[in-house]
Amino acid sequence: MHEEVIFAGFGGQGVLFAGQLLAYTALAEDKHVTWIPSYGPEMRGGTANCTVVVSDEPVGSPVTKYPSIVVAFNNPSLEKYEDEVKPDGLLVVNESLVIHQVQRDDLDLVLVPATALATELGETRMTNMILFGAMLAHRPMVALDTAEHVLLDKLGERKAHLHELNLMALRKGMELGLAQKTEA
Amino acid sequence: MHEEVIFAGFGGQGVLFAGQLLAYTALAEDKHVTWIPSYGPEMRGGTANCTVVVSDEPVGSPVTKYPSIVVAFNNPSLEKYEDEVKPDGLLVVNESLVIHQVQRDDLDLVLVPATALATELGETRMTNMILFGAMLAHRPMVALDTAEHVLLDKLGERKAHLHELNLMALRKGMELGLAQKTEA
Amino acid sequence: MPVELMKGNTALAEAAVRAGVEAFFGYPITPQTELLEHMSKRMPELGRAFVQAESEVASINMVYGAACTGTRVMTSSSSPGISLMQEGFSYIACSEVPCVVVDVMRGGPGLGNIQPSQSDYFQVTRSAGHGDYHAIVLAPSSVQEAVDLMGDAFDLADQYRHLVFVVADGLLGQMMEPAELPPMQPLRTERPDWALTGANGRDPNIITSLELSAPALEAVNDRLQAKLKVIRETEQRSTENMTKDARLVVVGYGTAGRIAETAVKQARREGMQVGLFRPITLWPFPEQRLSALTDHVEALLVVEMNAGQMVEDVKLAAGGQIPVEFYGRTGGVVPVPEEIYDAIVESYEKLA
Amino acid sequence: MPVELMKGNTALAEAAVRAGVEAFFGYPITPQTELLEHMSKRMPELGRAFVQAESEVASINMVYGAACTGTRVMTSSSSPGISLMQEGFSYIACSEVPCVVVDVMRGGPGLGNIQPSQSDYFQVTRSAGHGDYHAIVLAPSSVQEAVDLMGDAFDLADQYRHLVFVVADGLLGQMMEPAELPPMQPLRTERPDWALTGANGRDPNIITSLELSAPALEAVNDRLQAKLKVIRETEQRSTENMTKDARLVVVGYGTAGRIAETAVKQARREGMQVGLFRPITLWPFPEQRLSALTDHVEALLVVEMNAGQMVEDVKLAAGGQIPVEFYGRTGGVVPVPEEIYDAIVESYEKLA
Amino acid sequence: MTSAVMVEEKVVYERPESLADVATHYCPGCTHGIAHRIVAEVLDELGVRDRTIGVSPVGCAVLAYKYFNTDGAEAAHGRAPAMATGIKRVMPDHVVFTYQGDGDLAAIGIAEIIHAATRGENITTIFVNNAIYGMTGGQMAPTTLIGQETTSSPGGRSQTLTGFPVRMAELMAGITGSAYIARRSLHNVKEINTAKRAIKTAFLAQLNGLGFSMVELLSTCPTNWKVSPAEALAWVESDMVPYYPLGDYKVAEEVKPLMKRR
Amino acid sequence: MTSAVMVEEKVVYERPESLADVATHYCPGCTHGIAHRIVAEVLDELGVRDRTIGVSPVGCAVLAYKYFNTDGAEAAHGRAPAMATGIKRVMPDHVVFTYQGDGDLAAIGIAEIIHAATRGENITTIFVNNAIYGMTGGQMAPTTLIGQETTSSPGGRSQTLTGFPVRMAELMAGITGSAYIARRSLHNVKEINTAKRAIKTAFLAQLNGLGFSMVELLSTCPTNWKVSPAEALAWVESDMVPYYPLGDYKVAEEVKPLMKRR
Amino acid sequence: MAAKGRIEINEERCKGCTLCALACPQTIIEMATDRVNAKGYYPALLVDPDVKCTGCALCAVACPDVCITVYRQVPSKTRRAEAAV
Amino acid sequence: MAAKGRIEINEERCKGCTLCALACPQTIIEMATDRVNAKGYYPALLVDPDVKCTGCALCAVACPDVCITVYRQVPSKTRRAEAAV
Ligand SMILES: Cc1ncc(C[n+]2csc(CCOP(=O)(O)OP(=O)(O)O)c2C)c(N)n1
Ligand SMILES: Cc1ncc(C[n+]2csc(CCOP(=O)(O)OP(=O)(O)O)c2C)c(N)n1
Ligand code: SF4
Ligand code: SF4
Ligand code: SF4
Ligand code: SF4
Ligand code: SF4
Ligand code: SF4
Ligand SMILES: [Mg+2]
Ligand SMILES: [Mg+2]
Repeated sequence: MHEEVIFAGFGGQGVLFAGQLLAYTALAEDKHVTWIPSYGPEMRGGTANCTVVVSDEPVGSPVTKYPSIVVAFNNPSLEKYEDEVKPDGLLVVNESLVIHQVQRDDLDLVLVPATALATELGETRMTNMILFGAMLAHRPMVALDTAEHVLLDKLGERKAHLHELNLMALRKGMELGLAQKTEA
Repeated sequence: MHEEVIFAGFGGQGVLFAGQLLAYTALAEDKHVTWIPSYGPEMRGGTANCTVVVSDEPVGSPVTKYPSIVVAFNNPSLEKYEDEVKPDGLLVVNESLVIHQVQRDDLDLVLVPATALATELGETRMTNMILFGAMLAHRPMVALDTAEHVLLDKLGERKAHLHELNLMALRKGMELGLAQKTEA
Repeated sequence: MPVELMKGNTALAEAAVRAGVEAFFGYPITPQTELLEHMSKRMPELGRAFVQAESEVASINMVYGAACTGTRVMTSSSSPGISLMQEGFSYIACSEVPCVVVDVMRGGPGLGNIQPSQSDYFQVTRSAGHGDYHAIVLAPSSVQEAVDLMGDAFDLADQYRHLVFVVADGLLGQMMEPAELPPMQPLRTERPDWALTGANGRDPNIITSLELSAPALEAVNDRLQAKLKVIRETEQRSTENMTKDARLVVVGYGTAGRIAETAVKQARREGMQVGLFRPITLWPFPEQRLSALTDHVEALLVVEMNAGQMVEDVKLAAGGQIPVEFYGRTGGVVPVPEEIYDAIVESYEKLA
Repeated sequence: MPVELMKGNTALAEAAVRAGVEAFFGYPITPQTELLEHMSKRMPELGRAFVQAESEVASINMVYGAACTGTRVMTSSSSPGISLMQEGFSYIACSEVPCVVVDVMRGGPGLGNIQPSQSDYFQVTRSAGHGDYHAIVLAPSSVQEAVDLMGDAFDLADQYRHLVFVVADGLLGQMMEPAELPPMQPLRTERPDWALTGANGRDPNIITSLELSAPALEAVNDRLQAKLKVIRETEQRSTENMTKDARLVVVGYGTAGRIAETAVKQARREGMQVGLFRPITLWPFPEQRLSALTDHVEALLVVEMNAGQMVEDVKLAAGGQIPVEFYGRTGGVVPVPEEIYDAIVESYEKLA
Repeated sequence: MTSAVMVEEKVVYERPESLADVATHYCPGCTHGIAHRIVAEVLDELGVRDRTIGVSPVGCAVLAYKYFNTDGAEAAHGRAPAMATGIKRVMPDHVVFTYQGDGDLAAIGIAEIIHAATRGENITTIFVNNAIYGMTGGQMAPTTLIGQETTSSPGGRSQTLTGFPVRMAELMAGITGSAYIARRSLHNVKEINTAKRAIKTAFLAQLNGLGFSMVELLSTCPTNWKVSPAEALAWVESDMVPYYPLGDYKVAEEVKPLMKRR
Repeated sequence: MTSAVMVEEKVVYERPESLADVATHYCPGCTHGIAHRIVAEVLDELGVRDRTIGVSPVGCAVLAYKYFNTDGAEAAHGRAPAMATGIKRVMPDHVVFTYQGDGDLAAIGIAEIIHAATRGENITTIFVNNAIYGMTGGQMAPTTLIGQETTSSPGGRSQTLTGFPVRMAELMAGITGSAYIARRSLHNVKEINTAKRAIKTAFLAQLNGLGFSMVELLSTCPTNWKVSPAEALAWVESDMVPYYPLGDYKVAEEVKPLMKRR
Repeated sequence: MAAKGRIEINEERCKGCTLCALACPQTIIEMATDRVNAKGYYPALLVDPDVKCTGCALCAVACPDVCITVYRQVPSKTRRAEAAV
Repeated sequence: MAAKGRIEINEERCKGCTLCALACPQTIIEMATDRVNAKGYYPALLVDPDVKCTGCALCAVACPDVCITVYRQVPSKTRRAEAAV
């Protein structure tokens, strides 16, 4: 197993955390893993991306030109990365915030109205967990179980009130992802 | 002709000027020449040395380990340079300020009580010209005539009152030098 | 110690803490800022010294001062900041006080950008400042290696009373990767006998880089060069992969080295006899090992995140025996394995 | 113009004045002080700009500013001061503004002393600052050549919009020697179109070394490297003496080169087939000519007033074809012809 | 009274010509944008845009040269005053200004700014004090207030370990070569207008060859202060102004008439 | 009244222990030597020689580490306060002082001295202002007086081209972190004694952990001023003191009792 | 009676910082809640412009991003208006 | 009556700067004219020491080169003198 995942979206959408969750989970499962943010201009700014490489082998390059998985949190990210995904790769899209129509037909495409669902759940910030779940449904690089465990651990006591919500979002994403998988 | 001359003494004895006079005179006679002070510690200090190389050929090294001529203005300089003078080289010593006994017998040695004579002339600062003259007597690298000409030129109008005295000192040195030459 | 997921910058910082660093002086600059930030928290909480200096010039001179007292001390910065420290480095090297400097290199020249780069190679390996000397330069290629080399850096600094660089690039600094930290070392309580500790019951100690007379300064240089010779002979480090039967060997350090490894493996899968040589010490450059390789290797391909700097050392080590090719990216562009693979194929096809 | 007896430092200054330098910014440091002092008198009296800056860091950034306006501008310093200018150099090189820097090298590392040295070779030729670039480096060996190269330095700077060093050492700076000055050049009245002159009737001009995106900064680097390639191919300069039938060639620049010449002549007198190769450009290093010499020359002997820096370039140029020996003095010790002669004899005796 | 009078619509506020018509990279609510705008307005009012050269700092305003519609240069961190000196000495008839943050001016660049003033360098400095290193992600600046949390003073700035926040306007006012030194704030419209007047005085001092002028502007960094833009303005007023009092700190005699003229 | 009283001879003045028994390289009549001696006397009186670390500057006092009978380090030009900071932070119980000239402290090193004071660094600085760069042969310093001839201000320092001499004591006094800032002179015995008392206060401030202290000493450079040592003293009194008034510029509350105690 | 004004907000430049709203004495500026611009910000909107805006320009002065152009109705000076034709 | 004193000048260290002479209220220090020390300086000399020197130490305080040691005659405290034996 060797996956090169790019999470991409606006700042504030929990993009980096989604990537870190994957990285920590991979570590918990004793996999080789790297996480790296694309740290842009020195100043604050619009976009937030990170790349996670999960592998059974030691990771050579922590960056990639042709990711095997892209999780696009918004429209600009989708536009930027659609063409880069490896053939037969996975493209997870936050349907709520995109207008761009995906052109490629050689991909495993998952469309999730994550922000809308998250808002329904009462917390827009759950967008990232929903997308994460959907991704995992299609590429079970790590077990949902481990991810949940790590998630609660990372949220910690201080965010105990958000534990349940996060888990719900994660599972919801998984569910939606699986649903689309059967369809595809 | 190729002479490597070191003038050495205390600061304030006109050591550097003596060297420059030789350099300017050599230039006036279209010889190749370099002049370089041994610029010591960045701070003011006791000793002042310079090296002048006069040659019919382009000058390679402007510094020398084994000078062909040393003009020692004081005792420490004599002590420092006695051993360095090339065999058969010239050693001009300001007798007034040295106690050290010259050991070498393979040198052309000229002892001039320059400071005493200069004081007699009414201006201790003429020490350098006396020694210069003595040197020239033994190593006529340049013509006395040219040297006198250059000397007046360098002193300039501003020091017109010193013209005569300088010339006197120069000639006195020459005279003493020649005298010793005949003896030797 | 458990394996943790750590950012390179933070790992470097914490590794230094555990190696017993007693003082950190630094100035913020991306992409090394997390290192300084980690120190700003850890050092005071351990009762050790942390000062955010007014500039890199001040940082390195604070380091110089603290180093004179024989304590373990460090700073960290990135390329423009490293430029500002050049005078300080030169003083430190001449005075023979030990210290460690981390350079998380970024795109240059000038203000450039904050993307990963290796374009300070010349600056750190040749003479980081005026005068004749080389600093010891260690180049990790993973977070774990960064942690390990950080400890070594302090040991080497102490052993040789010398300036030691640990050079990373923005990628290694910003990347999170699992690594195991060493246990916390107790702080040294003894000070070396040359250190400034107050002339109590002994003659005054003096730390200086001034020698007014040329012969005296030459003696200082001779001592320094003799020390460097020992280091050059004993401290060369590198690692190799699949070089035994390799016809082409890729030479890369740090991030470029690890990315090249992926490309090399790919090439092996395609049946090419390719290997990887990764210098760990950039100075002393591992010329002994590399030049030994030229016995059976037919060509070298140097991969750097710059316009070609280490390639000179590789050429010097190869001594004209075999061709040395170069592939580099500049301005903060990180080469991906695919393009290094292409460069490998190109070089490989040229082999007789 | 009549031949005058001039101190190297003063000659460098006056040559710059005659080449039309419009602004001088500098900070005192021995052994280059007379250069600054001459400027402090001449520039104001000609109505040009002279500022004694608060530091070398400020000097080079003042130079940078004035250079942005397309005027001829310079600074001068010595080794520790050159170290402090590294960041500025890197900005200037990346921004491609022309300027000239004189380095009258002194003994190092650290504060060292003020005696003559050539130990900034790496610092000026490799990358004077972080990032990928080389400055053009000119190394005169006599006062006359210093005068001539000073004019060339400004022309090269303008032609390539690049940073140009003129490197001397304390000996050349302090020495008086006859030289002929060029006539006074009129000041340029036109400004290049990239210069900052006010956005009057045109779009704003901008001078920067910042490119936030890696590909954009790589494009800047590509442009810079392309320019450097042209310089490398067209601007190599050196001079030779008695190399035609030479079995051993001594390689030395600046003061070391001229002293070596005396030794070489001596060796010839003793019947040895020895020649002298004196690089005038240190970067680009005159590798074309030198490597051509390896066709018939059997060995090279590098003489430097340092612990061995140019010797790397000589080795690279020799490409392993013939042995390269080294003789160096450090700490401000100036080698005398006699000892270089001895080194020649030693190398010569090794010839097959 | 119902209008038989004709009315026409007049533009009472629009983008100044000296400000390029591009989006800035500043965070929402960051008052760097306001500082830019009022400087541009002053350049417009003085009619000097086409002979002005701006020098940008290293800091969040690093791209200021793209935002001002004038010739511009990007200085090394802290060295803008040196660069401006270089420019001004060869272009004495041009208007030269630096735009600098508190890290840039009060930390690494304090030598250059003090010596520019000491020399009486005839340039103008706009000094944006936001009590933090914005660009590098919120580390402590020399101007960070005691107790203020930053990424390099995690428990809040400690006086014991780091000393006191430096008051630059006061320090610069003590230098003989300075002609006009003032501190203003950007935390509300009234202060913005006062700030603009000070900036105009500063440039007028330069145009009249009176020497060094500097206006310190208290500014926000909502991102690194980790508050909303509105809260940031409030914090300037409640916490910064008391430690950094607003006012004119140095007004050379020859500058006074320039202040009245407006 | 003719003495049946026994008399014995007492040494009333001899070399202080903190001053090494070696000849200095200073020029005849240079008051650097006096500054050294009174610092050494204070170290003796305070009994701290064996836990003192001195930091020498680049300048004529570059070899000060050889003259003080204490541990010592040689800093890079202007960076003594940074170096001293590094030392003090790891050796908080030691007495750390810098000895710096006006080129060193007021030109290239102004950032380091100001920030040492700003941080309230608990060190002492002896600042020897001789209005010139002595070591490099007499160039203009930031403290050179208007009209003063130097090798880099050949017609006399011009205010138009170079601005005004910087008054460091005044400048440093404005910094909150400084505990004791004074200016004294060495031009006669009375002033030398006053200077010594100020130096003692400065070190006492450090010993009591009160923060940064600095004593500026007006000093001579007969060599580069091109006058005799005696004329040099007279010039200090006639020309320097009026521009650089003597006195205490900053005395923190906690420092006051230390001044009385002597 | 207060002067009558109008503002135009460049929504694409707007970063939704709320400072204009804070500055408006008429409190007639609000942030959109239903849409974001291309940069992802909720832009400022003029609420009820015809009634209350006085064209005082305080909002424009407060805006860090120069998004606001302000217009005010003034009695037309006929001469000038004609001359302008 | 003024106290009675005496000074010793380290002639080899003396640089002949005259500052001690300038400082001496008794004007009893002069520069040698007949000899230079090893460094080439005319050293300071105490003229007529037995008569006028008060041991005030002003010369020593003024000397930049710490060449002067000053002694003063004081009434001996017999006790202490004895103890010292
Ligand atoms: C020599 C150097 N050191 C450090 C940096 C990193 N750096 C960039 S901006 C900055 C601080 C900016 O803070 P400030 O001047 O207050 O501006 P702000 O971003 O707050 O507007 C620093 C330290 C650099 N680019 N160059
Ligand atoms: C970086 C650097 N720049 C310049 C110099 C040269 N330099 C040595 S001493 C000095 C000035 C000394 O003047 P000051 O500090 O006033 O001391 P003084 O000699 O007058 O006591 C300078 C510029 C140097 N050694 N290092
Ligand atoms: S980081 Fe702070 S100073 Fe920088 S643009 Fe954002 S809010 Fe403004
Ligand atoms: S040059 Fe001046 S400051 Fe230096 S030792 Fe001589 S008199 Fe003193
Ligand atoms: S012009 Fe005045 S009233 Fe109109 S929206 Fe702006 S602030 Fe409000
Ligand atoms: S102040 Fe400007 S940027 Fe902020 S919300 Fe209003 S219009 Fe938008
Ligand atoms: S001790 Fe007093 S009286 Fe005696 S020589 Fe010295 S100054 Fe003169
Ligand atoms: S003051 Fe000291 S050095 Fe000067 S003349 Fe007197 S004894 Fe000699
Ligand atoms: Mg700031
Ligand atoms: Mg001085």
